[in-house]
Formats: sequence, C-alpha cells, structure tokens
Amino acid sequence: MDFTQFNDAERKHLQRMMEQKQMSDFFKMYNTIVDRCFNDCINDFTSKAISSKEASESCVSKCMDKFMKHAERVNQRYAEVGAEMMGGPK
Amino acid sequence: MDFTQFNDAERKHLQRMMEQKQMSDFFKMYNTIVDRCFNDCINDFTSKAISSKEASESCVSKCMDKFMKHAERVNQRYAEVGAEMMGGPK
Amino acid sequence: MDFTQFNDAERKHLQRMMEQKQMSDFFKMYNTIVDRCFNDCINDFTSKAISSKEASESCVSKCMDKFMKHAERVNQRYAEVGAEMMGGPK
Amino acid sequence: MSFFMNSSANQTVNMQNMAMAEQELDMFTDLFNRIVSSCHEKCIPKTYIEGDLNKGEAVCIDRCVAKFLEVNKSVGAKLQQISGAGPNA
Amino acid sequence: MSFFMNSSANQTVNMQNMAMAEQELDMFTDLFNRIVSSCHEKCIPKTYIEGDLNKGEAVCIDRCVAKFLEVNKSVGAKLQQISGAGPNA
Amino acid sequence: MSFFMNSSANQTVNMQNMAMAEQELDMFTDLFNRIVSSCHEKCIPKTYIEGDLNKGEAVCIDRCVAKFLEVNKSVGAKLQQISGAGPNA
Repeated sequence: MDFTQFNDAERKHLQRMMEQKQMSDFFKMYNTIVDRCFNDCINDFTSKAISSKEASESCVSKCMDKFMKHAERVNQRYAEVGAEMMGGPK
Repeated sequence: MDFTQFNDAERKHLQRMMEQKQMSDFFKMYNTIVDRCFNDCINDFTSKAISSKEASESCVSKCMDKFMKHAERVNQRYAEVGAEMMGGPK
Repeated sequence: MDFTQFNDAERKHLQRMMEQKQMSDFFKMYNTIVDRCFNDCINDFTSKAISSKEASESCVSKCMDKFMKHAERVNQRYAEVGAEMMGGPK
Repeated sequence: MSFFMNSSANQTVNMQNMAMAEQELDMFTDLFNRIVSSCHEKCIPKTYIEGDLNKGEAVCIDRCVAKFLEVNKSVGAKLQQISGAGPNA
Repeated sequence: MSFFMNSSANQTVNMQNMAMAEQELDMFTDLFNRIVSSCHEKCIPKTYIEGDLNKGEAVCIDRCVAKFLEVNKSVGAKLQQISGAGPNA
Repeated sequence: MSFFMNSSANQTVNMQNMAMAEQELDMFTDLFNRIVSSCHEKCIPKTYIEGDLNKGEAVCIDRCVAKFLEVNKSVGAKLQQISGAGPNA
C-alpha cells in the first residue's frame, strides 16, 4: 500500500486500525497452529488416558516450533519478493 | 472472559454485541451443515432427476441430525473442559 | 432479501453497504483463484528456475479461465434456482 | 439508540434491521462461495486441458448448484422445524 | 477519543477494551468452530447409517475435545513463553 | 457524510478511502495466510522429527512463496486485462 497518498490524520487512523488488527491476526494464527498441530499429531482416541502423552506432546511441540519458523520464513520471503514484484521502484 | 473487569455500561455493550453475533454464528453454522452434508452425501451428478432422491435425502437428513448432536456434545465438553482448563477456580 | 420492507433511507444505507462489500468480495474471489490454481498447477519445488514455466503458466492460465467461467455459471444458476426456491412468487 | 434520522429524507434508519440485513447478505455470499468451492471440487478435474468449460462440466455444475440448494432447503426446513425460527430460506 | 459517556448510567465505556473483548470472543468462537470441524472429521464416519451419535462416536468426541484443548493449552503456554504476552489461555 | 474533521490536525479523514485501505490490507493478510497454509502443505511433511526447518524444507518454502506470488501476479494481470480495474497487484 502506498502511504504517501494519505494525510497525517488518515495515517494516524490507519495505524490505529492496524494495531487493532494485529491482535486479531495473532489470535487467528494461534488457532491455526493449534488446529494444524492437533490434526497432524493427534490421531488416537481409543483411550482416555493420553497413553502416548509424551510422544504426542513432543509431536505437538515440534509441530509448533516448525510452524512458527515456517511462517516466519514465509513472512521474510513475502516481504522481499512481494516488494520486488508488486511495488517495484517508483 | 472475565466479566468482573467491566462496568455496567460495558457489560450492556458487550451483551448487545453478543446478541448480534449469535445470529451470524447461527448463519455460519447453518451453512457449515449444508456444506458438510452436501459434500458427504451428494456425489452423483449424472442425472438431473435426483434418481436416488430418497436415498440422498435420507443421508442428508441423518447427516444433519448427527452434525447437530455432534456440535451440541462438543459445546458441552468445550464448556466443561474449557472452564476447568482455562479459567480454573479463582 | 425482500427490499420492500425498507424505507428509502434504509435502502440507500444498504446500497452503500453492498457497494463496499463488492470490493472485498472481489478481493476474496481473487485470492481464492490464486490459491486454487497455485495448488492445482504448481507442484514442483525442486528447481528455482521455473523449468516448466511455460507449462505451469499455461496450466495457471487455463485454470483461471475455467474458474471464472465456473463461478459465472454457478452465479447464473444460483440466481435462477435460488429465486425459484427461496423467494417464490409473491 | 439504534435509530438515527437521515438528514436528506427525514426517515429513520433502523440500525438493528440494517445489521440483520447485512448478516443475511453475508450469509448468502458465504453460501455462494461454498457452492463455487464445492461444485468446483465435484465437477472440474484438476488437469486443465482447456480454459473453457466442456459440456460435461457445464451440465455437472448446473446439477451441482441445484442439488446444493436442495440440501440447503431441507436443512433450512429442519432447522425451522426444530428451532421455530431459522433463516427464511 | 476511544471513550464515551453512557447516558443512562453515567459510566464511561472504554471502546478499546470493548474491541479487545470482541476479538477475544471471536477467538473463542473460531476455536469452537475448529473443534467442531476437526472432531467431526476424526470421529464421525461419512456413511450416515443413523441420525444419532452411537456410543463409540460420543466417546471419541469427548476425548477429541479434551485433547484439542490440551493442544491449545500447550501451544498457548509456549507462545506465552516466547512472546511474553500470549492470550490468557 | 463520509468525511470528518480531525480535531488535532484539522485534516479531513476520507472514510471511504480508509475503508478501501482496510480492505486492501485485509486482502494482503488473507493472501499471506493462504501462502502460509499452502506452502506448509507442500513443503512440510506431517511427521515432525525435529522442530527446526531443515535445508530442504527451507529451500522449498522460498521457492513456494516465489511461485505463489508469481501465480498471484499472472492472475492479477489477467483480471486487470479482463475487468480493466483489478487490484493494483
């Protein structure tokens, strides 16, 4: 987005909006990780006692770590390639 | 959510908001059921006449019943386990 | 939706709302096409050079054309069947 | 509180009705997007040999939309039967 | 700017807190919908022989919800550990 | 009606432009989330042996993002060609 088209008051307005969205984006990402790692790691519902608790916890833990590193890397590339592709030099 | 942190005016505000969301949540759940039961039950597009109409209707009908009972049960457990896990006694 | 229940001021309000939604609907559809055609057409990440660039571009291009014609046709049927089914003659 | 006067027409705009109309509109848009997605899955093969819809795909789409809306109708009927106050579909 | 007086009660409504509460509420609704969807996928076979939940399905759902919320808890704990300010889940 | 004066700066805020900027922002967020999801599907195996990205996964992600944005670009070009007024992507 080209922010030079906006005046100060508008930029302030947009910044407030983006700050508010940040939290809902965080919540959404949080639920996405839970959803993804639950679905990839937890497939045994035969016992109430989470018999393989350690195993599944370890899977969830690794899944979470990997997801965050994945999203972080996508974010870097998105910023680089996106800037190059969409904005380009003016 | 801990409602004791809000004053009366804020609680009233939140309640109005929740009432409004209730309808859109209902609509979303409604579309989710249609989507799910269509995709699970309807797989024959070779004839215009819904040749196996009774069969598919019966599948849709059972699918719908089961989905609602499923969501109801999730809701119960969500409330129980969630309360226990997230809030805990104060 | 039955618009006869609304007064002029309300109709104006709704129209403004629908105009605003049009753009976000367009954006959503745009991202849906990209997502769909990327997932259906691009499956080779072994080389940086998009070796089969022409091939994949051609797939993406056809996928996009087909998706838009598909959505257009769904829109026509949705309007026809939907009108018949939901509203019916008054 | 949820009413205000429209200066040009001197008519009140019932904001609660506006919010309900907006939600109904969103529901129809969501329904449409789900039909597009489900019927694409059911009718369009993932090998894109041509950009046009062929006869078989077109016919499949028509039936798919009709059947989706039929399912929508029976779910709606059942929900109304249960809750006494489903959406007017 | 993000405060206004409520005429009836003379109490200020902190709009920023209201927005945060709304987002938190939306998060719980989203979480609930994801559990419904994931546990339906894991516990309910796509052949609908009866409209009722049978014993096996019911038990599966109970465990599924509990395990989903456990995953939610461990992800939350880890996020808080990392960021120092995760959601209070 | 869709303009108001900002008390501090005496500048008008064009609410329609603000709404458009918000929608554009939402579109980029949606795009980002779709890339995260699609590239996770394409590049990360569901067996989580380690918490770190290995070399192959990292390289796959880089190419995946680049190719996704390329598809985004060609779809955008085509839409603009057709409608004459696509998003400025």
